[in-house]
Amino acid sequence: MIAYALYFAYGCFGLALLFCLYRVVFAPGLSDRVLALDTMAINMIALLTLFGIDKGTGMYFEASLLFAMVGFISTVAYAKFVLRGDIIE
Amino acid sequence: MELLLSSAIGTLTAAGVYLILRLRTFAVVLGMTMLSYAINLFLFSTGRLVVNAPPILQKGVEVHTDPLPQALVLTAIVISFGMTAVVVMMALGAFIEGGDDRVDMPRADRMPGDDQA
Amino acid sequence: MSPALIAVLPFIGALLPGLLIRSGRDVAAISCATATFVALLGLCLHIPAIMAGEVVTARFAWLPSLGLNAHFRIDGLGLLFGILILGIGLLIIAYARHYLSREDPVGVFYTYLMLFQGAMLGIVLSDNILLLLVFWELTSLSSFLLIGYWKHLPEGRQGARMALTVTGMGGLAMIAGMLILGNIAGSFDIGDILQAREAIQASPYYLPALLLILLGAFTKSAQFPFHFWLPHAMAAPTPVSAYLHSATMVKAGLFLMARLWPVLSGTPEWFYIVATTGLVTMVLAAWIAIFRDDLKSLLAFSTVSHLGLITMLLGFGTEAAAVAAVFHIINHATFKAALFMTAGIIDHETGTRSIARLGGLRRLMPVTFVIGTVAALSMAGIPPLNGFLSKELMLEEATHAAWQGSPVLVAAMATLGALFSVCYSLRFVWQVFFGPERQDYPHRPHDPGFGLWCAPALLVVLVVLIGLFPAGMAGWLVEASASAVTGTAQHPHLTLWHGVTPALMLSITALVGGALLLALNRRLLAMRAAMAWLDAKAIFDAVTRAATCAAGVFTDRLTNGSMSRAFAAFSLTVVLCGFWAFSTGGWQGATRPMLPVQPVPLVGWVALMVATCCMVAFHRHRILALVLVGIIGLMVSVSFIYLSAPDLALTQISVEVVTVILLLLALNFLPKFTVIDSRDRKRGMDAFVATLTGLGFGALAYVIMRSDFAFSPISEYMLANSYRLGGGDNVVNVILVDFRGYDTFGEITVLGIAALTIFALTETLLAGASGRRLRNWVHDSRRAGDRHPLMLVVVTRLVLPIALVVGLYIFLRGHNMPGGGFVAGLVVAVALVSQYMASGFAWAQERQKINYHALIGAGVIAAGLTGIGAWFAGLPFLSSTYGYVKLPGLEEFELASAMGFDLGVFLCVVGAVMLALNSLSRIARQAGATVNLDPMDIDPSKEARR
Amino acid sequence: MIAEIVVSVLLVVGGFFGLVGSYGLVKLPDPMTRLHAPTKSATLGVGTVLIASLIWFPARHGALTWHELLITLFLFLTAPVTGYFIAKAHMHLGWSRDELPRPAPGKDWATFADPDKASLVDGRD
Amino acid sequence: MSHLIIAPVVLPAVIGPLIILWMRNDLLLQRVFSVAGTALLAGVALYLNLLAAGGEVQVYRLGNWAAPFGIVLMLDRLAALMLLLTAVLALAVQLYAIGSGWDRKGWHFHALWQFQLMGVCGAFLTGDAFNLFVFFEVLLIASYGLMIHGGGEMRLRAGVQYIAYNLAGSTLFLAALGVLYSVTGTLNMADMALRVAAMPAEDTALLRAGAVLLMLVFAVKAALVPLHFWLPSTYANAPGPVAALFAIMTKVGVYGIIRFFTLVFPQDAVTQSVAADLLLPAALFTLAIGQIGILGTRHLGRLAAFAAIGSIGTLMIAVAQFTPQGTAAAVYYLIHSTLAAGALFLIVDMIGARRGDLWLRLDRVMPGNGLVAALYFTAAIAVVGMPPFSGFIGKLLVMQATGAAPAMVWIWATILITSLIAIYAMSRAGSIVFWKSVELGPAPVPAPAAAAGPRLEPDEPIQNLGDAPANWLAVASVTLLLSGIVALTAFAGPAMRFAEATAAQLHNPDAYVSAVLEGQEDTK
Amino acid sequence: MIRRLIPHPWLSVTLVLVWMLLVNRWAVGSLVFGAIIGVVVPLITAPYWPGASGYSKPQRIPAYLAIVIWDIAKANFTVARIVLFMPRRALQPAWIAVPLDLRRPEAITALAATITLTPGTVSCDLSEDGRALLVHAMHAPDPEAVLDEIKTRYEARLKEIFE
Ligand code: NA
Ligand code: NA
Repeated sequence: MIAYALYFAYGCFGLALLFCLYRVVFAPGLSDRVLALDTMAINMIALLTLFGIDKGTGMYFEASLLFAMVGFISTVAYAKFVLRGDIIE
Repeated sequence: MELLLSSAIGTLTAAGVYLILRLRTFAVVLGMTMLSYAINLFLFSTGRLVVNAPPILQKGVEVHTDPLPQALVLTAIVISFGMTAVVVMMALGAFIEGGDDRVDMPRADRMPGDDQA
Repeated sequence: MSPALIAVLPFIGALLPGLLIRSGRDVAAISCATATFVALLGLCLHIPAIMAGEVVTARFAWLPSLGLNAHFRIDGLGLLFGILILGIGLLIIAYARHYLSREDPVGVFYTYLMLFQGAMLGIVLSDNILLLLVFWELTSLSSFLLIGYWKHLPEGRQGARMALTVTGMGGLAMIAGMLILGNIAGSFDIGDILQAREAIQASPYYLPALLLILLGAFTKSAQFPFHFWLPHAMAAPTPVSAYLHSATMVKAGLFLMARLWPVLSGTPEWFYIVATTGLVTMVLAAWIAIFRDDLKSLLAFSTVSHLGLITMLLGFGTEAAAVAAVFHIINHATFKAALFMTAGIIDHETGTRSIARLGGLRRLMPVTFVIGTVAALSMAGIPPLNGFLSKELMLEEATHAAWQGSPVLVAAMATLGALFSVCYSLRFVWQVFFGPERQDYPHRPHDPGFGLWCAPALLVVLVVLIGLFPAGMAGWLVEASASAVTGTAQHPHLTLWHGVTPALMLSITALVGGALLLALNRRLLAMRAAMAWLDAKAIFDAVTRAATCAAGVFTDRLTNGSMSRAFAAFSLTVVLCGFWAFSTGGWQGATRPMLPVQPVPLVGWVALMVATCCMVAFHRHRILALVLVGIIGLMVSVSFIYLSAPDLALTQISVEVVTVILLLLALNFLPKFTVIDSRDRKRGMDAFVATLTGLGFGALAYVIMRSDFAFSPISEYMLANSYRLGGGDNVVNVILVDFRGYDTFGEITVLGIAALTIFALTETLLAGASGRRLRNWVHDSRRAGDRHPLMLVVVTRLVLPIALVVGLYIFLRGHNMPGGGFVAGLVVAVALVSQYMASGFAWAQERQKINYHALIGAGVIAAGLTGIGAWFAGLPFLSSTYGYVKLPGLEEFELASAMGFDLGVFLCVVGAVMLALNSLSRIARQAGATVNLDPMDIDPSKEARR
Repeated sequence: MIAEIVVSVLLVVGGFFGLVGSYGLVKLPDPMTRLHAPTKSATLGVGTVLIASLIWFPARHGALTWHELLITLFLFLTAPVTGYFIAKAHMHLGWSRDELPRPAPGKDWATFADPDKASLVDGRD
Repeated sequence: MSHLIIAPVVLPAVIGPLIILWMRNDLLLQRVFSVAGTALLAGVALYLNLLAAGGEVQVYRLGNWAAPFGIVLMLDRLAALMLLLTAVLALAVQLYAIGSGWDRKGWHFHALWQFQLMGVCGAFLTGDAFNLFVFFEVLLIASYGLMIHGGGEMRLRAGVQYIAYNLAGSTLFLAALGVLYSVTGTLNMADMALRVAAMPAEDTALLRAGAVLLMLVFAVKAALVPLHFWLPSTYANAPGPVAALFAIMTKVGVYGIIRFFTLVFPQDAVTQSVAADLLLPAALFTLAIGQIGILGTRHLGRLAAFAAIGSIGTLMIAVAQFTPQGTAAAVYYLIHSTLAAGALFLIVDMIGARRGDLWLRLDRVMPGNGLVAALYFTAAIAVVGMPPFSGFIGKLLVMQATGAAPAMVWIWATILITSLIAIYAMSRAGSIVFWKSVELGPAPVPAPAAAAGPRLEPDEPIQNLGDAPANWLAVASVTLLLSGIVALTAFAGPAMRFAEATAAQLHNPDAYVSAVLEGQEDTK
Repeated sequence: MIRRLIPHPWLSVTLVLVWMLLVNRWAVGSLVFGAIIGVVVPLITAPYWPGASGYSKPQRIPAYLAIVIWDIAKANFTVARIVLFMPRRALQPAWIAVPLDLRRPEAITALAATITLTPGTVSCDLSEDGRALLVHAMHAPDPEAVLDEIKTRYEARLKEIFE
């Protein structure tokens, strides 16, 4: 049962990734794309967690944590760039 | 899987090469970034592909992927980061000094300016 | 005296003027003269031995493995030339002392002159053809300096360059020729080569060697068609012309032909090349000389003509001709040097060398007149002067020579040459000394002081004496040198009167014809004007200018500063060479099965491919391109995780975010969009190159992944011993900090240097003009109102400490789990950056000053010290150890010395990243940003407290 | 078994919300409304999956790992800020101050304030 | 195992950070420490030469790991020689930098200098292929910093190109190493040599591809045509002393080719003459393009740069023979061309400082030029390979070494014809610069006001135009380099004996391999 | 002394917790090490967090968290419904200016975060004087109701907790 649930979740987040990709490619403005990128990182964390459940390993936790941090920082950086030009002022 | 990875390497390389053939520094830097992704994947792939066998010793786990290419890639990532940082800074400096971000050397590099004659 | 010492003496002499010049001009001259005299004396001491048929040698090893050795020899030929070089050199030194003016730097002149003398002497005393080459080229160089001695004259510059180029060309050809010759003979020693006549002439390389060597000889001796440089070398001061261009250097070519005569001559090739060239040169140059207005130019072409004469004689290949050649070398040196000095005196005293402005000097300068006339008559070949003697011998030999079966051709041409020679000689005498006195000389002419005329007078005395008593005066020298040239004992019978021979008839013809020709001079001048277009200098200039221009255009077009050309060349070279190498080797086909493709990785692959393609398509929109870089980086690091490389993923993703921040900082100033400035055609070509490279690289990766290792990789040892010997479970980390810690040491150094470079560049930028430009920077985009939004500041107050804890965790766990000093450093750096983003760099720096320089230095030193620490245990650099430590209250934990190393990595990474980002943001602050006093723009609580 | 059911349900729910969040990114009509979908659904989607993992490891491997909780907390801590910044970027790029309600008469939203003021509250320049 | 083997790396690696840590703001202290460090390095290098002269290959096992698992440093004659050459060049050029005041035109000159030495020495010493990459990067990154030292538009633009190109080169390096690892499974050069030798002949495609890619990497560093485009603008725009130091950088590429294609892929290996087939034509073109460039350029700095390219061409012709005789000639010529190029760049810098610019034009006055002119002509003679200096001997050696080559006619013709071009070009340049026509009158002293706005200090001449005497330290350093050339000429016999011994050692790699892989009882 | 050693006690507690979660081992040794971290790290970051922190009524936090979590769960269903089923034209987005009674930055942040994490609303900006919060509602036929809910359901509670 858990296997099917996993496959379902894999499928959902994989598809979600594609939706994000679509929004990165076809978007009216930059902020949409940044949003899509942020969402992509979050979906990736989900996929990584699923992978960890699937393989029964906690080896990928550090990566997930880093993805979360990096997603946050880079989104803020992109947005700050749009807003101010200078991200460290 | 091998086909996917090698096609990705090829595409990243092609993109990188195309971008470094552009005439502005920023595009060239982007191209360098692409190339460095490509080379990192390439170097990594020389250890051959294995799924879920990280080279971290654990009880009861026998299969490990080749750790050496990974260590090499790590070194390569760090070095190319340093290089990229310098080239970005230098491109910025050239832009501020020269007023444009062209990559090509201006004619004044090879020919004396007429104003000085 | 050792031949080597004799050869070295002039070089020692060359140093003296420089050392003694403060003592005055005379001291310089006397010191040089002394050196020359001593050398001459040393040479003369060997005369008895040489007359006895001995060869005096001195041998020093220099570069034995090449065959280049300092081997010297004095035989008859060397003696002859040595006496000429040193004897005339002595006279020139004396003459130049009085000739040069007060403004001329005399010390430099004498230094150059002595350098030249040494080089020339070296040529004639060398017993090794490679050594000879060295001196040969040295004469070219020193003559370059001498010709260009008067730096203010453009003619000097051009003449020097021309001489160097032409003789240099010959010298280079000779290098090849000599190497071939030496390799055939099996030795580069002249003594050995002279024994190898059969082998050399039988060798298939004989003709190439001959041609190459002759090219050297002909250019040096100004043989047609390389005769043009010599007259232009006359821009040199007259002593130089007299020395180099009449008596010595131009005779180096003749010397070489004479030196190698025993092994090279006697073949049809030799005859047709050498004799014909000599003949043509003799006639042509004499013809030209008739019409020259400049005295020195006339003498120069006459010299060319006489050199042609001697060349021709050598080319005949008979022993008698060789004797005649040697004799004429002596005679020509005496009268021509005298003539040059005469010309110099005239120039010196009248202020002009133009024949058209001279005339009637007979009474004004009687001494000069006598000297010049006697020498010129000798040049014309009028008895009883020495020029007559050797010319008779020449004509005699010419009558014996058959050219392509025609017995008269050579004789007729030789007579013609002699006729021209008479003509220009008489013209020299007639138009300079005779005729009415003029009133328009630039200076009032009178005879110079004794110092200036004694040298030519001495030579003229020799001219007469040799003419009258040839056997007594020069017979011994001719005998010795001719024997050396021919390799067999010669006993030439030199007399003034040979009886009525065909040669005498030809001689008389020449004399009469020459005089007649002079009478017709005016009409000839008109004729000559009609063919003035054939000016070799113009051709040379045109050729060099065209070559320079072509080289300029070629270089400029090829190396035009285009980066994309450089990259395209790089890419194509790599792909084509790689493909060639691969396809010419064997590949046994795929040996590894493929991993199955799962749907989710496929999605990742799609995302990566789409993002990459979009990146290319949208790269002009720079911020968008950066967002796409973010996606690509994310996908790449996820693939690392999927393919069992968590450490790589951590590093890749954290490096990527720092890179993006860096690029954003730079992009703040750079244009936000890339303009299109390449044409469709270029883009098409670029796409082609890119695709080709991509295909090649992808294919290579595919082949690798489908092939097995040919040998078991060394990493198996690492997997097996990582824990046992390195004390860590994370094999990648153990490799990084232990197995290959030295790599990592280099790697953090790279990072540190990168940051230092960025810092240094920033400082330079801020200090200079760009600093001012930055202060007046106008931002190209509208900016939002708040810089330090409250929410970000508040959240960062939590995120920063948490991130530091995470960094610490990653650092400590790295040895056994994914992580390590590098990633930890990046995490901490990113956390600090987030603090700076939230509250601004200035505020944050003010609150807590972190010395990033110190962090970098400390990091590298910490890593280095960990490595050096091993020395104290007698172990190599970077040897590690580990153990388990139990502290009260804490759990037992592992402490590896490699962790000290990792700490160095950590510090260096933090320092480098922060220094780089700090530098970049300083540029932004220079560009007019004000500094905040508060961590956040809006703080309602502050207002409430008020 | 119960754990397995719970985990399965959580996975399905998480997957569903993750998908919906990203689908919203595609489907919703304008940038501001699109902003709502991922910041919530994706956050909860991932959160649920992480909680599933939190339950799964002790149930299956007998070892409790708290890592996932940490990630969840971190995401919940940072998501509002990313949303906030993206919204501000939207406003900056695509909206004029007249299309928005005013915070107070004569006052502006921070995004539209004078960009060169050193500190907004202090009013220093 | 002498710990001094690693000293050439550790010494600058410690001095560099120390300068950053404690002497950042004190130039005098930096100068003293840095020069002392370089001098010490030269001493160590001398000692290592004596060590290597014994003929035994010395191994230093870093981290005490057994080869091929850890990284080893290898000291043989070639490595020792390169170290000494580096140290001597660096010391002389460093004195020039101090004497001419170049080191005060920006930050961190001395620290970067030390790191540069660290990189170069590391590259020469390592016996590990990937470690070679790392130290290439160390030397490159330091060279970036040095190259743009002092700033200025052109220098920065050239710097961008230099970095970008070398980044591509580094990428290629990684690719080559990846390919080689993927086949042989090792990174240790000696081990790789063993494995290559044991490779079946029908499975050589990847190996050959890897070898060629690696060769191209070194060719980039050596500036071999068509991978030379980065060099002219880089060298012409780099600060004079830095360009002079870069004379050793191209040699690192040459070193790489010699090392790898005598040790790992010798001519008789399964990879066959994969390098020589490509190298020789490239070398001929390099020589031709370099020498034509000397004639074609209108800038003295570029002239020196093209001369450097040309010398690489000559050098590579010798290397491409892959015979003991060719290699010996290459070793000799390498020493010569390093010293000559270094001297030429310094002299060009002196000219620029006195003349205001380096364009080859007749309307520039160069006052007080006697000494500089003499130095220029000496260096020029050495560079174009005229007697009496070592360039001529080197040229003879190269020609003699190629006398039996199938392409002998092409080689000799190229060498000789291009020599002629170079002779003409050098004499032309020299006579334009130094023998000026007084009729033109004194040219205006280049006024800073002529440029747009005040200029950065580095763009201004180092010394005042006019009668300023040459800085004695600067002149002394140039003289030091030139006397090196004289010594190389006078002691050509002993030098060549050393070169031949070096070549013999290189062409008999068994000793090298066994030194690495045998007798490792005391290691982990 | 304690104040200077532990400038932000709640932060220290958080960090100890974070450390324990990270090392994933509930042992005394880890706790001791965590405690060290909990003291040292806030000291390092203290300069970036001037002024005091803390809560006036921390005991009300759990109740607030429960409300928020419940609202988040609810929000996801609401949003899911809107995303999946509501036609584009039927959407009625609205901008809402929320006047703030809160003054402490931490409190305002908490409110803004809550708004963003709960149904159909995103906090977008602060006014330049910090006295109003701009909120965007995805589908708000009645903006006043949303405003009311924010004020009463969240802001009032936060005011108690923080001020
Ligand atoms: Na690690
Ligand atoms: Na909400």
